[in-house]
Amino acid sequence: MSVTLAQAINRALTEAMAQDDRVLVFGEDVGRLGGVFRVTDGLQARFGDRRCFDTPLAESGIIGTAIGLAMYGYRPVAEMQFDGFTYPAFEQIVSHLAKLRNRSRGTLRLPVTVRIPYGGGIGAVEHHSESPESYWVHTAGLTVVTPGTPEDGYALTREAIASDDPVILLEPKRRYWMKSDIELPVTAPPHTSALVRRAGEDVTIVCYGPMVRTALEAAEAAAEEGWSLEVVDLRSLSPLDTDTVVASVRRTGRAVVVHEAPRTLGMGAEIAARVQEAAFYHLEAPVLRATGFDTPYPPAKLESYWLPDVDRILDLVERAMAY
Amino acid sequence: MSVTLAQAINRALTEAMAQDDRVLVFGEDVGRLGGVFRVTDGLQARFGDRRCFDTPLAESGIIGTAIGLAMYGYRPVAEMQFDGFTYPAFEQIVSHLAKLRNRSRGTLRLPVTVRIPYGGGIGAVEHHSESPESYWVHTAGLTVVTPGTPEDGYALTREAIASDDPVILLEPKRRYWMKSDIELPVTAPPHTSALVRRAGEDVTIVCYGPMVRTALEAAEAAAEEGWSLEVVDLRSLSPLDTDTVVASVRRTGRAVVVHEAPRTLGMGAEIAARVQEAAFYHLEAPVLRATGFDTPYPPAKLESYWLPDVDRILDLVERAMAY
Amino acid sequence: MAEDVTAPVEGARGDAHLLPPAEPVRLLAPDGTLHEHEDYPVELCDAELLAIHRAMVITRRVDREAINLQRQGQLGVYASCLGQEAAQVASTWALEAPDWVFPSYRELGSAIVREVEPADLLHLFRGTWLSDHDPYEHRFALLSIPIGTQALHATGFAMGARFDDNPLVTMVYFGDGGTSEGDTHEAMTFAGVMQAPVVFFVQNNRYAISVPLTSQTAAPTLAHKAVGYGLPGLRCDGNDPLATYAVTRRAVQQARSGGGPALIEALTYRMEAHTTSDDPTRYRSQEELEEAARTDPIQRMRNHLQRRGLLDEATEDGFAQEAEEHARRVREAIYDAPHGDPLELFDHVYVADRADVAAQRAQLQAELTAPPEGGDR
Amino acid sequence: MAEDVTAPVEGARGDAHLLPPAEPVRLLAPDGTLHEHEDYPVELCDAELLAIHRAMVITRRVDREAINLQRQGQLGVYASCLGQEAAQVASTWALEAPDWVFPSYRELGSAIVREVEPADLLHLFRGTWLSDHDPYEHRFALLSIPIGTQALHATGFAMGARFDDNPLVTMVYFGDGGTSEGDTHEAMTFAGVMQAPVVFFVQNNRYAISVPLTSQTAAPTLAHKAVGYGLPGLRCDGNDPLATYAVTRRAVQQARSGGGPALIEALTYRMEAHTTSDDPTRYRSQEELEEAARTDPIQRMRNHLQRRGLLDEATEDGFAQEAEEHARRVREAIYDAPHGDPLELFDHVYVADRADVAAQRAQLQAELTAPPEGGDR
Ligand SMILES: Cc1ncc(C[n+]2csc(CCOP(=O)(O)OP(=O)(O)O)c2C)c(N)n1
Ligand SMILES: Cc1ncc(C[n+]2csc(CCOP(=O)(O)OP(=O)(O)O)c2C)c(N)n1
Ligand SMILES: [Mg+2]
Ligand SMILES: [Mg+2]
Repeated sequence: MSVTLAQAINRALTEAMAQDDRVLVFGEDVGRLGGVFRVTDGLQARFGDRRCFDTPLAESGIIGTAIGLAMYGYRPVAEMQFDGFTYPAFEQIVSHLAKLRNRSRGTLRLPVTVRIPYGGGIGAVEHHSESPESYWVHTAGLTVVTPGTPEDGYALTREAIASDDPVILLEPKRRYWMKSDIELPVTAPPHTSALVRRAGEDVTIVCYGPMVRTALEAAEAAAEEGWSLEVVDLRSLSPLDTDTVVASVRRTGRAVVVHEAPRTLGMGAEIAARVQEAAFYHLEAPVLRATGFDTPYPPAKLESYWLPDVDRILDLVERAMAY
Repeated sequence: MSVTLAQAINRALTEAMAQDDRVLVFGEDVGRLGGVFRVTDGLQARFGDRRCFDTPLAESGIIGTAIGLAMYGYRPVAEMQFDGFTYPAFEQIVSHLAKLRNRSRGTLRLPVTVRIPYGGGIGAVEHHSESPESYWVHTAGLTVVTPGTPEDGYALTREAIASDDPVILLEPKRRYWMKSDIELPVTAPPHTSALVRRAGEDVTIVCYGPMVRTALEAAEAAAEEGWSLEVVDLRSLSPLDTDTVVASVRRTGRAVVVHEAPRTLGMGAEIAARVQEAAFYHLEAPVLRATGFDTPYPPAKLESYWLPDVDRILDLVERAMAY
Repeated sequence: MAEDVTAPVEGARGDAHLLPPAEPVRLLAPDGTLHEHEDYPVELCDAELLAIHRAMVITRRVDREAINLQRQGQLGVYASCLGQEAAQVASTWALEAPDWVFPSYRELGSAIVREVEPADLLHLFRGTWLSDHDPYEHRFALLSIPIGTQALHATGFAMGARFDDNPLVTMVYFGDGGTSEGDTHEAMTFAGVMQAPVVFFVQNNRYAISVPLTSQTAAPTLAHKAVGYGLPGLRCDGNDPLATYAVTRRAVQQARSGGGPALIEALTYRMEAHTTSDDPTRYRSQEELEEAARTDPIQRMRNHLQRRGLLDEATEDGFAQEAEEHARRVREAIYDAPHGDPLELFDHVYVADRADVAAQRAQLQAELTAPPEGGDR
Repeated sequence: MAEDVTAPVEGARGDAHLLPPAEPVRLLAPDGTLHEHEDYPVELCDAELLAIHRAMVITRRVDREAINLQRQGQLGVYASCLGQEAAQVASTWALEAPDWVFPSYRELGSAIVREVEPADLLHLFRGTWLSDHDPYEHRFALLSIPIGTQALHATGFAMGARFDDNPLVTMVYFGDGGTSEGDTHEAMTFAGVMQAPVVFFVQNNRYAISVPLTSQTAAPTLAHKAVGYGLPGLRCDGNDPLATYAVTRRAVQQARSGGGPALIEALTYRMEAHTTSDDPTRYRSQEELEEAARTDPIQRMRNHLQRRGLLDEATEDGFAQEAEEHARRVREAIYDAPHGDPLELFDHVYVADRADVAAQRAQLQAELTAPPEGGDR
């Protein structure tokens, strides 16, 4: 059947709550309103306001109480309404959510899922289009995943809730309405390893989240120009499935990493560093990065110039091929 | 005369306050106590408690009011008592301090200096040995600098306070007591370009802050083993003086980046990504990284195993030379 | 002797005066009759009374225009202030020219009083740029979207004024939901300790998007929060322009005269959706809306002015025409307004010239001049 | 009708009961005489009274041992609770076994009551590991260093208990400085709204390192902060174990019986430096210290027990011996305690097995077995 990414995540939340009454969903406007993107639609009506509830407007409070609830024995799914509003919760995420288990020598488990609609492309006002993944991936103790398709949206949500480690679930908001025909529930192998979404010979395109679709479009366009692109969807940013990426680059000899986040210390930096180390003799060109710029996220009318698109990817493919 | 890093920064603060009465110094315990590291010692006694004052225990409040004071026309120097306690101020730093000037289309200037004692090696308890530089360097709008010597401590502090952009001044706390013979005041040239602290032919060691001294010791040890290391002190992490680093690597053909911060998305990732792109044909070995591990900062008794040291650097030098 | 450690701490005082009045101050009945209050005199001449009414009328018209522009795809989103005109206009009116306003994202009424070109604010919602007015010219800070954060900026600015022996006052606006954020707490904490001349003005419009006030606090009222900071907590009927003015004026004068900061809770109601993207039918009833409509601040002011014989038809029509004029200007400025130069994205990030910024600027420039995709690469 | 919008908000109630009492509750005079208080009965049998005294005596001795160990280089740093024994021991005594304690970094006295091996806590200060006791076994959470953050964990845990219809109560400790942090505010906000069974216990020891209370708030007392969250604000002489017990007991029982959270301000004094790294002579006078010494909680309890004829020399000596025994155990456990296995750094970061963690673990393993520097590479 045909479902959108938002519907797939909603379905995953519904089933997780139905199967395990320790699963709680809370955040700002997630209850009665069903979330500003309707991802939690129907949960309060079905499970009541002890299982799905609205919190005060305080993000550090949402994560901090989620930690306490997890210590008690619940499996909290906390929503941060938008990427830019995770920042007030930064200390609770970095100093506690990520570190408490290690601090406790393994006696504490924090099965907390933090849902974050992220990224740009929806013409929003400032603070609603951030790509904060580097902040989380640099922080040891967090698992960071992001779906590029409705199917992965469902599977990664179920896996995040089932995980005994805290998981940052980055939901590409501009793809919430992207549809695909899938069979739910998705069973099958864990989705935390990278996936080759399209095979190719000339250049490996490494992407994730909102850029998976863009990369596949670029691969189509490149084909017309005679370039064969292999598209690798990371799906998990921490841990990072370096093996799949390196195996692909060893074949193609070239790589372009694509992400919305600003270039400096974006995921492209880490992937370039790992690939040049692990595939040093296989590289025929440096690993290149098609990313957002090192500026604050732009106003809506200018975001299309800022965000990586097919052209920016193809420019770098061309540069890589020119080596 | 012989001064420690702490004294050099104290001297820079004193002179800046004496020369410009719009310079304010505030934070937790910076007044009467003179700061937990005594870096602000004597400022309140000399300039009074309107120029140097203790704040409530609230880091977001410290940065948020610094922004308001800067809008009014002051040049605030705000102290975050320790690296790990910058996290509660993350939203004010990332969403406002870094972005307000851009948001205002250039009408607002925020000449705010945020002083942060950072890094490990002093046997402290948790949260007092963090290396948060990646969080700031990934955030467009911030200037991020860190001294490796008392002389640079003085100069970078003066330059930070003089800057009309917000500056994150990362002070390597384990080097506060490091002495050197210098003439103060230090006059120009600007210290935001990288500096070759030791010339060499075989491998370029890229370092900054607390690791400058360690890298120089490694160069000494390497010399005995017949390897000639060139040591580049970045001094400024944003902007990053890529040219100086690349010029060095083009000569040596090999590079090892050293920092305390965890490896994944640490500065080493960005430097590796830039160097492999800018010096692709000059590299005889991949850019390697001698860093802290991707774990929470360890307890005091284990930090020596975690922190990069001469041996870890030499291991990677050896690996680089083996290519 | 031994008592001292446990004796009330230094600087402590009796706390009775800290408690907010049981009832919000209201001076105007819905029918416009004035009930004077000795503690809250309304020191406004006839011209000012009319000017306040005028500003509210203009605010409502521009607000409607903004909603229309959004419906026509000219704005990405818009946060209406319908029903909150008195709370905004009358409170900002209580300031003097040198004073500063630190708004959230909903204070169109305050902007009108500060003579900020409304279109300049709407450019934010259109996405032309992130802001488009000079805060120093109007002493009106940039709209602030992260909830509660601007309270600290207003407090720091006021601390600066005090250090500088400058008699200006700052006023910061936030909502009922905003009182839950840690930053709001830290702002009132700093303001109390530093005795900064800042007035914290909460528009309690009963909702934070869909979340009602009962989910934000268990306190009897938001004004009660003042007690924990050593601030006076005041309350007013935020749909009563005269009460709002008188209460705010008192707090502003106290702050200016060195009496320290204050917290004001203005009780009002958000008549429109949270923003144009919101669907309020999911969380509030038609009855509630109709009931709230009966307390409309503009009608109440109109009734009052007519009772006093200050508002004849000609004047009313004049205001209406001015309002139309404002709406027309807004429409002209916003409708199909050009996007601006993408290269400007690199112009304001830093004061300093940076090679890395220049390099990325050059990249975009090259992309802009590159042949269209599919063209010859 | 039109009144409704501006009428007191839903759930509002009269606020008189929210104001803290003008004077902190004190039951024991410094000379140990008991002055009963009808609202705060001391329901403690003789055995319990002695047990509280015993715990305070042990706490003080272990505290001194920890300071000695730090002086001898066996601990990196240590935060003494000298003078705060009653505030900690008597308040924790008011809990039942299933209840949870969420400490900051200074609550040795609470740990003693919860029978946490003191040495296990001291390993944190030695740097052997980041913690070393099982929080579930003792219902005593890990020490929390980032100020104020643990208040949210205690609140979330209490929310969980309430959702689960579990009658347990949580108690969180923080200091006067901790009341300024945004997290403390958000915790009390959540607790009030969710009616979570959590007791916020502030030890007002007059300083945040060098910063006096007057720089933390302009509120008359810290208990006044409760008003802004709809919580009862209670105050007690924190150097009076009986008053501390009675006041805390009342709050705990109210929370357990569904009456919601409470905030308690215990007035005490930090007799030692902030930590062993601190130099208090820079910010407080010898006179102030001597004056505070006169309110010593242990001496006060001793006087009281002797008046009641409960404490003969034999018993007192018994406690002293037990205290020495504790000190000896601590010393044995800490002195030259081995560092532990560096490879453990990789064992607890994630529940899941991760290849990246394994790879870095292998790197360290190789480094550990590598020949010493200068050796054959
Ligand atoms: C820190 C932060 N968290 C969440 C949001 C998303 N958000 C925008 S408005 C809003 C509700 C604000 O309610 P209130 O403070 O009462 O102001 P009102 O909109 O009613 O004027 C929320 C949750 C935000 N802008 N900032
Ligand atoms: C978020 C944060 N900021 C700063 C610090 C550094 N610090 C440690 S203790 C302390 C003072 C705490 O004072 P108080 O809350 O009164 O507790 P006390 O130490 O007096 O028991 C400070 C500033 C910290 N641990 N956490
Ligand atoms: Mg509201
Ligand atoms: Mg204290």
